[in-house]
Amino acid sequence: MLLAAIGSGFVMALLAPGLTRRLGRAAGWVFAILPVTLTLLFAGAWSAAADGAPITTTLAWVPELGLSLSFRADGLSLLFALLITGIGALVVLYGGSYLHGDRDLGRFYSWLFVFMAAMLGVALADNLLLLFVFWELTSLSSYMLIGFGHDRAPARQAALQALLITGGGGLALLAGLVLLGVGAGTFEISALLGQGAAARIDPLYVPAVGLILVGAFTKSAQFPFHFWLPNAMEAPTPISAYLHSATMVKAGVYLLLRLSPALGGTELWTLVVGGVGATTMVLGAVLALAQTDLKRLLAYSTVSALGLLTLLIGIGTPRALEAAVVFLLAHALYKGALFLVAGILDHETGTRDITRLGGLWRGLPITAAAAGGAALSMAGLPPLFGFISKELAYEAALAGPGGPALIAVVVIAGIGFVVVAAQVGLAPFWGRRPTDEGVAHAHEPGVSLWLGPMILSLASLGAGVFAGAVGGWVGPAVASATGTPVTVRLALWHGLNPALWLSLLTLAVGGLLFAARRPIRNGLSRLNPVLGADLGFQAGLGGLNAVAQAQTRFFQNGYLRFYLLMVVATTILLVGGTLVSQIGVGWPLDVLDVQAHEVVFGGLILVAALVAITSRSRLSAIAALGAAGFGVSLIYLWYGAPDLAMTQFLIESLTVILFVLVFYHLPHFTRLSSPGARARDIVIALLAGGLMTALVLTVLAVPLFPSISGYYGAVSAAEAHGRNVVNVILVDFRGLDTLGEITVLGIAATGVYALLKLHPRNPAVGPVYDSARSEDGS
Amino acid sequence: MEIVLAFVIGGLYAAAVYMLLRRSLVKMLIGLALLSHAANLLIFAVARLTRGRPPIISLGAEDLASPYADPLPQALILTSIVISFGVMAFALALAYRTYRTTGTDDLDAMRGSDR
Amino acid sequence: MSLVLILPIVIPMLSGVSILLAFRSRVAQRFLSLAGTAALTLAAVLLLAEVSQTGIRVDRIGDWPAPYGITLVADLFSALMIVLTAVIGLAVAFYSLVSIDQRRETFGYHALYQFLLMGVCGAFLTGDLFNLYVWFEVMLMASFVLMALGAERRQMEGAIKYVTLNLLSSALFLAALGLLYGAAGTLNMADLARKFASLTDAPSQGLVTTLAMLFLVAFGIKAGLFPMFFWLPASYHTPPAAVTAIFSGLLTKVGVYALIRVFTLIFVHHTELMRTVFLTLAALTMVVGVLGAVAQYDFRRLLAFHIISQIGYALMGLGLGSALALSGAVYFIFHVAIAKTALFLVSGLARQLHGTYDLKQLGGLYRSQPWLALLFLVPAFSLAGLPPLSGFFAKLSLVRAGLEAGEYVSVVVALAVSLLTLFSMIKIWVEAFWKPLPAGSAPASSAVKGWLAPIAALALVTVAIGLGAGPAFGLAARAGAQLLDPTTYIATVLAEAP
Amino acid sequence: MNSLILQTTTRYLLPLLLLFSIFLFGRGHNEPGGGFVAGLVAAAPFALYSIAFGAREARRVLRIDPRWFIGFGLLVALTAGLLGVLLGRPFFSGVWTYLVVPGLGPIDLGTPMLFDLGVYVGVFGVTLTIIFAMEEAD
Repeated sequence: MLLAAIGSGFVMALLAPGLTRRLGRAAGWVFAILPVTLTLLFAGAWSAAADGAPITTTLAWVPELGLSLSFRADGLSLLFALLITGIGALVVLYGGSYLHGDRDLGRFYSWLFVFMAAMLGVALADNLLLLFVFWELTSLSSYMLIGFGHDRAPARQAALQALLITGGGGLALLAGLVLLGVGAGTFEISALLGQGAAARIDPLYVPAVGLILVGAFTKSAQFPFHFWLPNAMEAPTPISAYLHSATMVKAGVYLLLRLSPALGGTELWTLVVGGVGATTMVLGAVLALAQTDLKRLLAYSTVSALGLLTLLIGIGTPRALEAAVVFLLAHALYKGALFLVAGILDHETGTRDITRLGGLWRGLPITAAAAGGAALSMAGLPPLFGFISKELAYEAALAGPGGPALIAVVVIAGIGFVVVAAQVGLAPFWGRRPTDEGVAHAHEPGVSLWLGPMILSLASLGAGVFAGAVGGWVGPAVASATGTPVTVRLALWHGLNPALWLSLLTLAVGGLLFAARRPIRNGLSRLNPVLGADLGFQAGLGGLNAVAQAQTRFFQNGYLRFYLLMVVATTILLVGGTLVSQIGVGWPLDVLDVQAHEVVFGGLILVAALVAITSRSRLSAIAALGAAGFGVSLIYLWYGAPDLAMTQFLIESLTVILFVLVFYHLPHFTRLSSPGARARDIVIALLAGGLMTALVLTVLAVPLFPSISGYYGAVSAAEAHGRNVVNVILVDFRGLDTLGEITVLGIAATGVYALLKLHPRNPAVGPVYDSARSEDGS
Repeated sequence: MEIVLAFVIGGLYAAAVYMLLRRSLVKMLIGLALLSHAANLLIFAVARLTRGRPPIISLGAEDLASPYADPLPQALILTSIVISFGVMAFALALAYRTYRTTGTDDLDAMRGSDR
Repeated sequence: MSLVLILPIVIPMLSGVSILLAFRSRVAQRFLSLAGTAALTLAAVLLLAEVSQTGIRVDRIGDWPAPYGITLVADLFSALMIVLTAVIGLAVAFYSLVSIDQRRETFGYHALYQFLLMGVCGAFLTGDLFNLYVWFEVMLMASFVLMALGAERRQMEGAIKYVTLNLLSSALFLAALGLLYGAAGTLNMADLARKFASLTDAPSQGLVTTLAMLFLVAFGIKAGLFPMFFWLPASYHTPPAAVTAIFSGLLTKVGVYALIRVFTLIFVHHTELMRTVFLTLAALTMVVGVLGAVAQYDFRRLLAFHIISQIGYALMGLGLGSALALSGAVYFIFHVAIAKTALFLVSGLARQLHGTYDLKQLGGLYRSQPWLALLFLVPAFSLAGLPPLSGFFAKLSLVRAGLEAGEYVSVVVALAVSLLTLFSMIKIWVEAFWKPLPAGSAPASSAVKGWLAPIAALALVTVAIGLGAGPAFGLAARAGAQLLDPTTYIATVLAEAP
Repeated sequence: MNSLILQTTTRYLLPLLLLFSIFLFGRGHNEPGGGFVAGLVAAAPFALYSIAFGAREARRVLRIDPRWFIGFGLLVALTAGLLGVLLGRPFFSGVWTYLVVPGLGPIDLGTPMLFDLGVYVGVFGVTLTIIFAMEEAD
């Protein structure tokens, strides 16, 4: 069932472009059927998970690599799955109207469904590597969706940035997961959780956890990787709501929650996860204050929220994990709603600049109501669900290991939420209505647009009011994160405890800051670029390009002699180095065995070669080359190889003729190299020659095995019907070599013929090239 | 004798490498030709030399009379000579066409495909 | 004896020769080319099925016993490489029919293409080192001509470098062979393996390792390892796209194949030294290659540099040397050849549409060619190692093998390079597909339906070996196990009881 | 090269060299010689002819496009390899029979010799294709 649930998304992705064209306006409503069905399905699986017997599916995929198709729907997985499909249904519906008439709507749905399926995969996978497969797919579909408006350069750049950051983190994650799996001896998550993996993979724990954290932090936009998320607001707003606030960015958080029973609880974990979370949280809260764009404002506050989640996971007490799960749910509900509201405002007024918005409640009363609900939840006011989650977070901080500093940073985040909530959910609808044409005449959108935020806001309210029920409901999810069964009791009223006082403080300070938002914004906007790791990223890209260009210009410089030099030098180093270090050069042979005319033959060849390379005249060089060849054939003749001698002699003659025929057309020799280059080349050449001499001597000095040739002498006449053993080898024993050899000749002849006859300016052969198809780049 | 040949081979390789490193297309071709001589001679030499005893079974005999020159390297060299010939013929044609197309035999001027 | 072993050599040769004889009829040539590659594909699948079911197969050519005659050997690695050759060969043959101009056809394009396949298949199947040299030469000679055919200026400039460096490689290979024969007196790979395994004294092992280095350089040039790859980016972007595509799919892979073959079978001494050398070269190759790609703004040149960085991954698998690493290398080679070929075919089509490979002048293809966009994304993301495409499993296996072996530097490099790969694939995507077509660029030309089919076929293979990674990787794993323990190979070739 | 001596010599050399090439081919299996060398020798007179009279004239004397010999030679060689396969034996297996020539006794005939013939024809075609094309280079 789980496999089918995920697979259905991918199938839908394939069908979406065609269906979109057919369905027209109804597309959003029809497409929403799938996520709604899935939501019901997952809701139905809840009781099994609550009973501690979650639904599982396992299929083999690539056993050699430890990758299997195993899925498991426990409490945490189901909580995520429900968020994905539930909010997914609203976004699918919303997107149809939001992008109505866009020619790329079909592609939008395709990638949206790919994302949805992949995200479900992340949530439900019970195999580390399988989880990674879906993890990467979410990065990929996110890339495609951020770059939806790819005609504009900023969209392309933002998409690239998001992909590189999450993709790079993904690679770290892969290494970390493999280390973990290899160390623990299993890649199945459920098998891993129960066994105290942290201890088992002891020497590898630090690198494994470090790498996994990098993966989680990039995905969840933690400092110092946070900057991609605000830039990703280039995506259409439904995408921002869905991927970049409610679901995908929480994948990192999900992973931390998922693995925290196995890997958490160590000092390293608390310090790093908690520290990074706290930093991100404060940074996001502060940077949000500098924004005027609705979506960027929301994005920075999402960064802050993700930081809070990470911090809570870092604290790692059952109370903190409970707070994390509850806040995760609360945040998904209100932030999703606010993003969708931002989209409506953008859609209806044509601007997202908060300084230009105001008094819109008259035109958009329903939207204003939805926005208000979500904003109050975000600000943490009772009776909304945000209030409960904030109280829990404060309680966790109060009981946590960090003392006043920890409490302070959590409160700062809370204050940030209040300010952002007020700016996004309240300010645009109340107050003075600007004279701006578009804003003044804005009116309520169609139901498919406001339905989403309205449902989410009502959910925030409902969850707050019926907190007790919700508490029972998130219990299994918290249990997955703590690794032990827990009972979660949620209630609006916790008594007059410190958390409540902190809440009041938060509201008060938040209200003050909201009132002073303009001067704060002006002050901070000067700070913004300095903090933006964005600049570092751009500088990194620039540096990468510069290094790449420089090294390529150096190595691939176009000089053939440089290329040859590198190869020869490599040969000398590798082969010569091994020869010298492994054996040393042998010198075993009897010098006295040398006969006088052998020295003469050898001398003849060497002198001829010397003439060939020093001659200033082409013809004498060719003649000398021929002489060297004839010298070689004399050696063959002298040492019992008449066939070789004959062939070499004939071939040499033919080669000389060909050289003459061709050189007739070519220019005279000229001295082109500088004396320095010549000297260097002479040294290299002598080294290369010396190496070959040394190799020959060494092989002669260290004979390993006798030749197999005796066999040929023995059977050549009797079985192969020939007495010339060389010829019999050529046409029989090794006939296949000869077949290849004459094929080479045939190809060469074809090539010679083609090179001499076929060229772009020869009008005699066929039509002249169609210039568009010429490969010359002209 | 192998000692003499070892140095002849080294000398041929050195000459070949030196020519390959020239800027002139024509000289490079001569380098390639020298390279194949060197390689063939190397195969011949390391298979150990036998003076004047070709591997041909006398008429009526069943077997090669020892000592005889090793026939296998001879067959290999024959194959290699023939292949080198084909390659050389092609290289010459290539040089001709290259010169005709680019108007120069200076290899340093042929960097267009690397830019 | 096994007839299926010779088919991958005989079929392309027969097609090539027939095309040569039919040099007056273009239609016949085109038909023969397609029929030949189709038959080759069939034979390749048969071969793989047989090897997969019955284990390593040998065919003693001329009925002479090993090691005296030449033996063809097909283990799973060979068989997989043959299938790869056939699949790519068929796709590019089809692409050639629509994209290669009439003049190149008249001057033997299709025949050369078949001979190229013949050489590649021969190299994958032979169990004899000198025979390997011959197949290398068949393949090289055909590639030389294909590279230069058409004789445009860029082509000639590239071809000179391509030819010269590859000839140097051949000369080194030949010298290495001569020295090896002088030392060991045999050329049969299994025989060499058996003999070298019996060496125990230091000087003998040292000599073998020295020769091994010579082979490393010779094959390294062909494979495109740092610092010997320069011929590749200098030339691969100069001939027509179909030629670049088949080269990229097969040629460097033959070099890597040869490296893997001899270094798992013959040269198994001094594993620590070789491991260090391989992993160092692999890391440098990956980094230099991918940075080269990052620096490019030309569709094809960017892809050409990536060939290099990907060779580094395959070499990393060889360097790690564990069963998983070798399986990963086998799977990687297969995956990358398919994906890369597809990408080159896409680049050719982009150029056909807008008349240029320059990414700055391309644009708007996502809108104008949605299918092409999809067919680019699949191999491009696969290359970048994104799941669930084939490249992910290749990357995962190498990363896992590297971490298991404790080679952390290699793993870090591999992962960083994979991010840069993604970066440069995205660059193509952004420039050619997302960005609107710049003003002044040529508007899209004629219909291109026929061009898409071979790309689609290759993209499907990528998806299939990704989603179907279970059986696909299982096959690679069995191939890796055969490579890791060559005793069966040796025994089968030399017809001994194992 | 318009040398009268060369032209005259070439005319006489043509049949002589062709005969010599057949001799070389025939003895190749037992004595130095063989298809490759014989093919080169057979091509030599035509090559000389093209140098003496020009490639056009040499092509006329040869009548058949030398490229055709390449394909034919390769085909013969491949067929020789495949004959063994037809008899259920491995690729390139030697299949032998003998021919009784009056006065000479039995002569062994086998697929390796057919293969050598393919080499002979192929090399002949290759050499002439190359020489003619280079002669004709503008």
